[in-house]
Amino acid sequence: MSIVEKQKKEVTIRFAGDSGDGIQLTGSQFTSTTALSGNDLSTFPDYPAEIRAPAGTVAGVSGFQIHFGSKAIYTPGDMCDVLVVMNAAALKANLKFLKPGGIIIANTDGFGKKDLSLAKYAPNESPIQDAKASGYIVIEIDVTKMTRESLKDTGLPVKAIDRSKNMFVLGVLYWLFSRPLDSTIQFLKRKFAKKPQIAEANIKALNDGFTYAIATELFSERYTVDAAPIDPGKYRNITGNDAIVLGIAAVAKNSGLPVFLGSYPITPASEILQGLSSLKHYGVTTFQAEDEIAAITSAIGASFGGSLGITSSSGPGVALKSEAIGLATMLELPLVILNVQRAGPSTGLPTKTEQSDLLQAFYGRAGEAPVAVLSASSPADCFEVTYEACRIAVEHMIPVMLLTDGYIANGAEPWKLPDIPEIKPIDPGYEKARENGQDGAPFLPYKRDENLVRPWAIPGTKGVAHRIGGLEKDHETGNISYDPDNHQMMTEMREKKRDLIADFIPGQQMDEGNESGKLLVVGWGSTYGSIKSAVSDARDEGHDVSFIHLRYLNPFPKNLGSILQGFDKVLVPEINRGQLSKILKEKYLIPVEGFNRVKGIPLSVSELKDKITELCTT
Amino acid sequence: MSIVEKQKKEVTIRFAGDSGDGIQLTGSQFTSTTALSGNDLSTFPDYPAEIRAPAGTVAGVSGFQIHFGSKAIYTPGDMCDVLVVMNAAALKANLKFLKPGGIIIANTDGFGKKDLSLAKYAPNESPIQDAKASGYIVIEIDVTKMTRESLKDTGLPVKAIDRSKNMFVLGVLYWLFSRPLDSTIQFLKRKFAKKPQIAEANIKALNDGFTYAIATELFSERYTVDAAPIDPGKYRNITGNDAIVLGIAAVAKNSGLPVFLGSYPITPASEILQGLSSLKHYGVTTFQAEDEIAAITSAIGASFGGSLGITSSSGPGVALKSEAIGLATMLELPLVILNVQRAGPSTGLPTKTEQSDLLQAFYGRAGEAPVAVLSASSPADCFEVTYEACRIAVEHMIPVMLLTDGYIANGAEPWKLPDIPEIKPIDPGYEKARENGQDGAPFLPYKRDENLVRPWAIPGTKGVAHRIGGLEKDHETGNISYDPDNHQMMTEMREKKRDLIADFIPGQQMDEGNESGKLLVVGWGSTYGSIKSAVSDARDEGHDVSFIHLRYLNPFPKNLGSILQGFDKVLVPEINRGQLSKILKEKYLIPVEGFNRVKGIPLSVSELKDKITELCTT
Amino acid sequence: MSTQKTVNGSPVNGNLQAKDFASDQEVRWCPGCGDYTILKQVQTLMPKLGVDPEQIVFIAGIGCSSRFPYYMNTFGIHGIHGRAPAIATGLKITRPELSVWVVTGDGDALSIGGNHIIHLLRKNLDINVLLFNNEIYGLTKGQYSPTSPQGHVTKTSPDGSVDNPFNPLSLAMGANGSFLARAMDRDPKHLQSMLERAAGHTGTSFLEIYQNCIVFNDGAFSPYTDKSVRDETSLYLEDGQPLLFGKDDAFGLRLDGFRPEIVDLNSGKWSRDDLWIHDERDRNKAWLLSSLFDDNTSKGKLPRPFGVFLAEERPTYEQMIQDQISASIEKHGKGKLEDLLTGEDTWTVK
Amino acid sequence: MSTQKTVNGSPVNGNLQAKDFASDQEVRWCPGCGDYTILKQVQTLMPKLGVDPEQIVFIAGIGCSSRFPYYMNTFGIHGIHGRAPAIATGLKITRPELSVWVVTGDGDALSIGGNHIIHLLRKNLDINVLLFNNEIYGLTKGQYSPTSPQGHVTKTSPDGSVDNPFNPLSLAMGANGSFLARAMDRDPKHLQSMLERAAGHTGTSFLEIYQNCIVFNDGAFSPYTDKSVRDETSLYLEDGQPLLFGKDDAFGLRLDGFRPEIVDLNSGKWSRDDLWIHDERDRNKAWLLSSLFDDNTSKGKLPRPFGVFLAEERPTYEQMIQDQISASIEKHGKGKLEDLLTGEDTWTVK
Ligand SMILES: Cc1ncc(C[n+]2csc(CCOP(=O)(O)OP(=O)(O)O)c2C)c(N)n1
Ligand SMILES: Cc1ncc(C[n+]2csc(CCOP(=O)(O)OP(=O)(O)O)c2C)c(N)n1
Ligand code: SF4
Ligand code: SF4
Ligand SMILES: [Mg+2]
Ligand SMILES: [Mg+2]
Repeated sequence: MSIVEKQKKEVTIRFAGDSGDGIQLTGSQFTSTTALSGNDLSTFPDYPAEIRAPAGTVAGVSGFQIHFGSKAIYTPGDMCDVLVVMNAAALKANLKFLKPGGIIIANTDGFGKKDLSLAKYAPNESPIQDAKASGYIVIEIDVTKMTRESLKDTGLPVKAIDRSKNMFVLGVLYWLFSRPLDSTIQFLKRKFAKKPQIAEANIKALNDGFTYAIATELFSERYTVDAAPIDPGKYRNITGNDAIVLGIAAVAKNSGLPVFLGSYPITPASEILQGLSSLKHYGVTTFQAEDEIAAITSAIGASFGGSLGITSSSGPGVALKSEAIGLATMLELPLVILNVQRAGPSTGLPTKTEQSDLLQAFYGRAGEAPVAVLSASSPADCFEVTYEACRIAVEHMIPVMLLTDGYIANGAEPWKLPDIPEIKPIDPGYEKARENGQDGAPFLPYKRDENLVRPWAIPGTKGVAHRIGGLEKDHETGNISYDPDNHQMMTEMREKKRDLIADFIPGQQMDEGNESGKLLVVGWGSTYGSIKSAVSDARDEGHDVSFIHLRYLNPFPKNLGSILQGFDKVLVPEINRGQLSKILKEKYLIPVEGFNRVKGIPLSVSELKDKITELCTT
Repeated sequence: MSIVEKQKKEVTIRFAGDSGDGIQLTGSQFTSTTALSGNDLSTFPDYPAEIRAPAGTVAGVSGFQIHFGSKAIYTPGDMCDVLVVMNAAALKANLKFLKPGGIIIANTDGFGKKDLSLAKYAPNESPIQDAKASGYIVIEIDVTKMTRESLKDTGLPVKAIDRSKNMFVLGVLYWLFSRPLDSTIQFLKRKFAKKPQIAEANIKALNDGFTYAIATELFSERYTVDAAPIDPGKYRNITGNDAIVLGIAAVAKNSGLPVFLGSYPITPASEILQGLSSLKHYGVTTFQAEDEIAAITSAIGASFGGSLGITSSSGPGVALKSEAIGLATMLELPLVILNVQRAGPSTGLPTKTEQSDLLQAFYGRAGEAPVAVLSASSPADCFEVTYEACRIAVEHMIPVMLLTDGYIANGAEPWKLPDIPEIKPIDPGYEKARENGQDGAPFLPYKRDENLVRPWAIPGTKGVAHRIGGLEKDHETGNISYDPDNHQMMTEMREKKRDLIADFIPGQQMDEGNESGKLLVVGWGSTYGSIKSAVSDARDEGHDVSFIHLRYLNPFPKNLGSILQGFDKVLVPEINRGQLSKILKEKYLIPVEGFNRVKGIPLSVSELKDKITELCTT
Repeated sequence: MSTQKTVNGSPVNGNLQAKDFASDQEVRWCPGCGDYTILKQVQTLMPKLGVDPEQIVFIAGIGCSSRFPYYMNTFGIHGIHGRAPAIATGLKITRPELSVWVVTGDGDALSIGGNHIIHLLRKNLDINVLLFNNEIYGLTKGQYSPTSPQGHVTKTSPDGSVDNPFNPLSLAMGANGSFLARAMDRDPKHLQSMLERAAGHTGTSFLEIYQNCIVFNDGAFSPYTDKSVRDETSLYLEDGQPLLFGKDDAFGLRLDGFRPEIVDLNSGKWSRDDLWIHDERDRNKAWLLSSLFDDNTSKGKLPRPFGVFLAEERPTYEQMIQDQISASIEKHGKGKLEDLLTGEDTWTVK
Repeated sequence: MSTQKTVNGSPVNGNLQAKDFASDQEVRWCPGCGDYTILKQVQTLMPKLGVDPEQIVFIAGIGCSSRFPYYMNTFGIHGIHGRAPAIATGLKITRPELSVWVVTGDGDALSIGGNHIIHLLRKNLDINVLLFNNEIYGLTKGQYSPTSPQGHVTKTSPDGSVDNPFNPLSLAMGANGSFLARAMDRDPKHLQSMLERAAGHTGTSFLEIYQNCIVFNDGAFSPYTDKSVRDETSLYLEDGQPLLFGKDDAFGLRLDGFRPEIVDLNSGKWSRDDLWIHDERDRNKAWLLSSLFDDNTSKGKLPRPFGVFLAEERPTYEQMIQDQISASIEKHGKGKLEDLLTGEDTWTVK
């Protein structure tokens, strides 16, 4: 029987297996090869909960999903076309993600009695048969047997041989999607440079998997996915947390502005502290504090000393920082607060994603304590937004809250490397020393410039010694002032200063569609991919829908109001109960339709598309 | 020359002197006498900053203002008719509060060279002459000399004699306002029961002050203020913090529900912890925790054990409680958070008042963490609102935030004692024990009743042992659940449960005016008095303005929306930058005019009245 | 059969067994984690307390260790990070009759929760604190903790931690703790006896338990747990007994002034009578014991003590509060609401 | 004349004087408050540091004591309650060359700030901590603090506090502090020398200063400050010297094993050679000294020591971080941004 070659515009594959099966590595290798083949892509790892659950159990299943295509790709995909499962638990946990009639590649060796019971299948159940029965195409491979077969002459112990199972499967998939093996082969050589025998074994398993697929005519079809129209340049794959790390390093290195990160580990933000802790030679100093309060206050101390103080955490940790953020608004020092949001409230679902800290970012402090708020829309976007947050904090002497979330923090996508000379350095503009005699006027630490920004006068600078604190201060000298009018004035100043940032950020661009029309979809943060896909699908179907995605949340771009006026309806999709909706309603007094899900997962593109078409057709 | 007797509808007197001059006692005595004479009244103490400043300096001045009349009185008054100053600093600090042409009663002995310089008057200045020149009526009395004269035969040491100066002045004022001396005489006898000689001396000074006023014809006019129409009953004077203390004691005593207060001292909330710490025999246990986080988490622990956990603080302390409030929303245990607001942000102006923690109360937590929010409108109102907050917390198993502020916390007003049998007990409704055999069904800690309230099952109860925590929980068993749909459901439940409280609170009443018309003024919290006065003044002038004052802020009373719809304009006066305005706009999508001042002081009635008339006439 | 004796998972009176105290929740620690042994030992202890499960409350913060309450068929709170001691304090003050346990980790108790722990210790509520010390942040996947040794390479200390670690027992001494003890997951028998002692002590019992995090800090305590070396490196304290260690108790500790020194009992130079005799009531000696904290990887170093360092009776916080309540009722009688509301100064309007 | 030597309040190099370090702000403590003397002594110390005022930073939390920075003509932060040590840590790590001082109170440092203090002490940054201990919350007008004696009647403890107080120096020992000392406002000369010692120590200097709150806790330390009794109640420590106290040093302390005992040197029974000789480097003796903490109101009780309890050199946290930074530059060279952004795995789209 001959194999049908099929062209596909886009494909989603989900790899799933036990934590020990090397799923993440398999996924990242498939990703690199796919990227090299010029496809656009988006990936998402689906780890088990915080800690290792017993092998073979559903709780212990690790997953990796990749969505790639010859067209622009914005999300890892709701459902997958191909599901690779290394054991029964993996099938149990992931079948729900497979499209009807989709392909299952199953390692039959992972479906023994013990595996089935560990996966909590009933003794009489045989999931593979059931899957076939319900119309899925199931490709059964005894991966263990085949791998052992393939490597029997390597002289390696069985344990070592079994570790190559994932490469055998990868080989099969490379054949299925007509992919070259060389990039993975190069990778294996690099990775096991010191253990050539292991390298060889893995490479052989990879090759044999590939040939096995041909020889045994496992599949009736074989697919090709052409390169996507991607703008030229050098690319790498990057997660959101890594992009933040690089963004901060760029600030330190590019601006010669020392950066201090005070942080306390918390899921899903820990990778930021971890990543920066090995960049000492880039001018970044990290401090693992005793708690979140020490983390942020140490950052404030560092900012007082002339470094850019940054603190990173997630919702519960940011809640603990509330009082200190209030202090920072009073001191008017640069400070960046990174909140990698997770599903709340309280401990909530630490490994799941949510956007429900927006109102906390706006209002979660005692008194009138205005801060700037930004958000990142994708893993790669984190680099630029982080740099922006730092710029605003320094140029406007204000705390800036940057919101990302677990989804983009751990998710990865191709990132076009920036042209470094293009990155504008950030000027700390420290107050100059006042030498003896010269300029008798006293230094006024709270005398503001035309943008209401006060000077940054750091210890060690002659003639500018001053004291600041959390008590209300005189509008020029900074001394304690109980004067009623001064308090009124300072309160307005702090607010105005934050609002004036609007003069230093770009106007809002349309992401899809016209400046006016029937429906405008407004998004922020990690939902960009889902919304973008849903909107473009709807537009492909000819619906009159436009889309803007907000990076700057407080202040908003100046032209946001006028854009909103231009539409009959406004739809705001969020992974919360309607927090941006609230803010838009209050600020612009316009009715807003919300599309809100709090399930700890990204918004479903298809669900959202249905909502859009519904609004466009009523 | 004969003295003219004048009738007055209302009078405001401000007593001011050095911290050592016994100003607060003088004020409170004048208050009791005034109350006994049947006037309505409102008072406010104006202490110096947190700690004692040097004697004779402006920073060391202590003040007390009383506003009383034959009509209903709602505020201590913007400006005073009579200013009593015991020294130069007192004049310096308080002249700005005196109405043009008002009366100054000055203790000339407090205006010596030293006093003037301590008060930072220029050496050549003579403030008393200047005051006369600028049209004030100045009554000069060498109080020290007169008091020493009056008590020279008591054989008391001069130091002791001088301590009676305030009584001499009080005598003068009693004459000026045609007041009887007996209540103060009785008080002095009680207070100095153990020191009859001191009692006698003070009483003599009081009498001599009174007669001195007659004899020397100090004044050309004498005033009488008739009794006000006050509904009959037994009254006492009370501050907001004391009223909260009594409200909590009432819950414990009246409901047989043990109350636990976990608190950490902070201005202006400390009196609550202090007051309750001596009510052990009322079933209230207080715990001065190591910090605010321990304060609230200890309260949560107590609530788990079956007590009503309460925690009290002010803005910065409440900010620290944010994370724990999130936990309480997840545990769904009763909890009351008392926030006696002060001027912020950060340390701000600790002794000054503000309403700027409303948005923190609504949104100051990570994730979707709905809590109920109430507010008190006056010192006396604190009693009932506190009881309400406790009722809602227990009956709905939810954290309730109660907002008051420094102004009503320290301010005092007459309070009509409640009829105790009328106070409805709060039923904890603990889950019953499940005895051996009976009812095999497992206990479901998160199975809700029709109001979405879960059972309160406390340790020591057989058959209902269970574990709860901050992780998302299964909607019935309460076990950890990562199920997406369960998280969606529980998130909505927690919100719905809070919103359903609206079914158990009274509808919003009009405080002034019709259900519809040109202008509606909407207030909340401590601004009640100022708004009430401004509105009734405007109405007296025939303006079409109505007034509602919100006690229940989240959820709002069900009929609020329809009331708002009935008016052309809505004005929201607040001591913040427009926080309730934001919420009303977002919720009802109506334009709202704000009247916002953040000067650390109550809203000015006259300013507000001007704003109202402006809106009514345009 | 114990299932017959239980209703809705809550056993009725009568002789309970360890398994009656296991909840229906699947235990979710990594295979081989030291937490399993500790859980088993605690469940084994429970019946000995002689109280019904519903009289027992386990309170934890956040961490792998802090998942503990979910696995106990008693009342329990899985709180927020570091705050378990404060939650427990509020509960114990208001419900003194309950048996209250705090389960916490080295990060939970000594990093974010440091303030609550030291205040609990000084206040001395009758609460049993089980500190699972694995010298790492487990739940967050391997950052160094306040007990990680200096130089420890972790995800957040790629060049080795520069932090000088806490010595938990010394910190607890400084905070005026009344009961201080140390045990380890790998010696369940001794752990069991320490748990009994902790439960028996009236006042805050602080039990540090060395616990192996097999995934992120495997072998942290092998110097004390490896059969090959443990005799030389660990010393078991017995009240009133000399400090002995080594194979067949070949070695002992004596005090030369304030300097503890190792003596060889087979050298003939020293006899047991020369040795340091352990006295659980001596705070100063307890301090010395707690400061036996050198790294024991190299030979000839002072051994690490296990057992009860200090057991001092002192009034509990909740008892003193109860006494004040009774005293105040004695003095004023049960408060009358009317009197309270009326206060001192009232007037009547007709 | 010093005014001529100063520009905008910041003196130029050359011999500075105490008053050059006084800010233009009016000092706002209650008349007679102990804080005044301490302020004066600190200002007197400043010129001896030999650094320009702009190289000095005072950081405080909230409290009467914490107003301190406003009165110093240096850089300063009046932070939030309890967090001064953490603010100072961030500053010192990034600006190791600065002279950093933390001024705090017994509530600020030991109640809400307890966690930050103990972590600062163990990390041993080169920061000087001045703890103004008045055994009360002054700024909030008189509630008991973690150092208030048990039974102390205050606004929040009408029936007497049931809290067993912290012994600040013992707590600091438990937290592994490297420099521990005690002084009092009423002995300015000794206070001055203690301030010098604190400033001189490399590492975290923890100086507890008994400070009289004349308004809310007057006389809290009179047992050690009243001329009539102080000779019998306070003992001044001198490195290498025997522990002497009493009028004309009539009494001494000797150690019988671990029990300190008072001996009468005039009894003829004991001579100075029998006495406990102070050794600032001996942690264990320092512990014993810190535990001399009985109430001294009654006679025959052990005296309260003043002076330097412990002075131990140990690498500072910021130095170790600096070393790691240099090492990492050694190893990788100054990082190239391009390399970092590129990472390991890239591809090019044409
Ligand atoms: C407020 C807050 N900050 C941080 C975290 C993240 N976090 C959870 S557990 C933990 C540390 C766990 O270490 P440990 O207490 O030693 O427990 P272990 O997992 O080692 O048993 C951290 C940092 C959190 N859940 N909440
Ligand atoms: C977060 C927070 N909680 C509480 C307070 C109120 N407060 C200010 S100072 C203080 C205690 C002061 O005592 P201490 O530290 O001993 O300083 P002292 O006034 O005695 O010098 C308290 C409770 C605050 N300002 N901030
Ligand atoms: S991570 Fe470590 S401590 Fe946590 S469960 Fe796994 S082995 Fe145990
Ligand atoms: S309250 Fe006490 S500590 Fe504060 S300034 Fe006054 S005397 Fe000093
Ligand atoms: Mg740990
Ligand atoms: Mg104090």
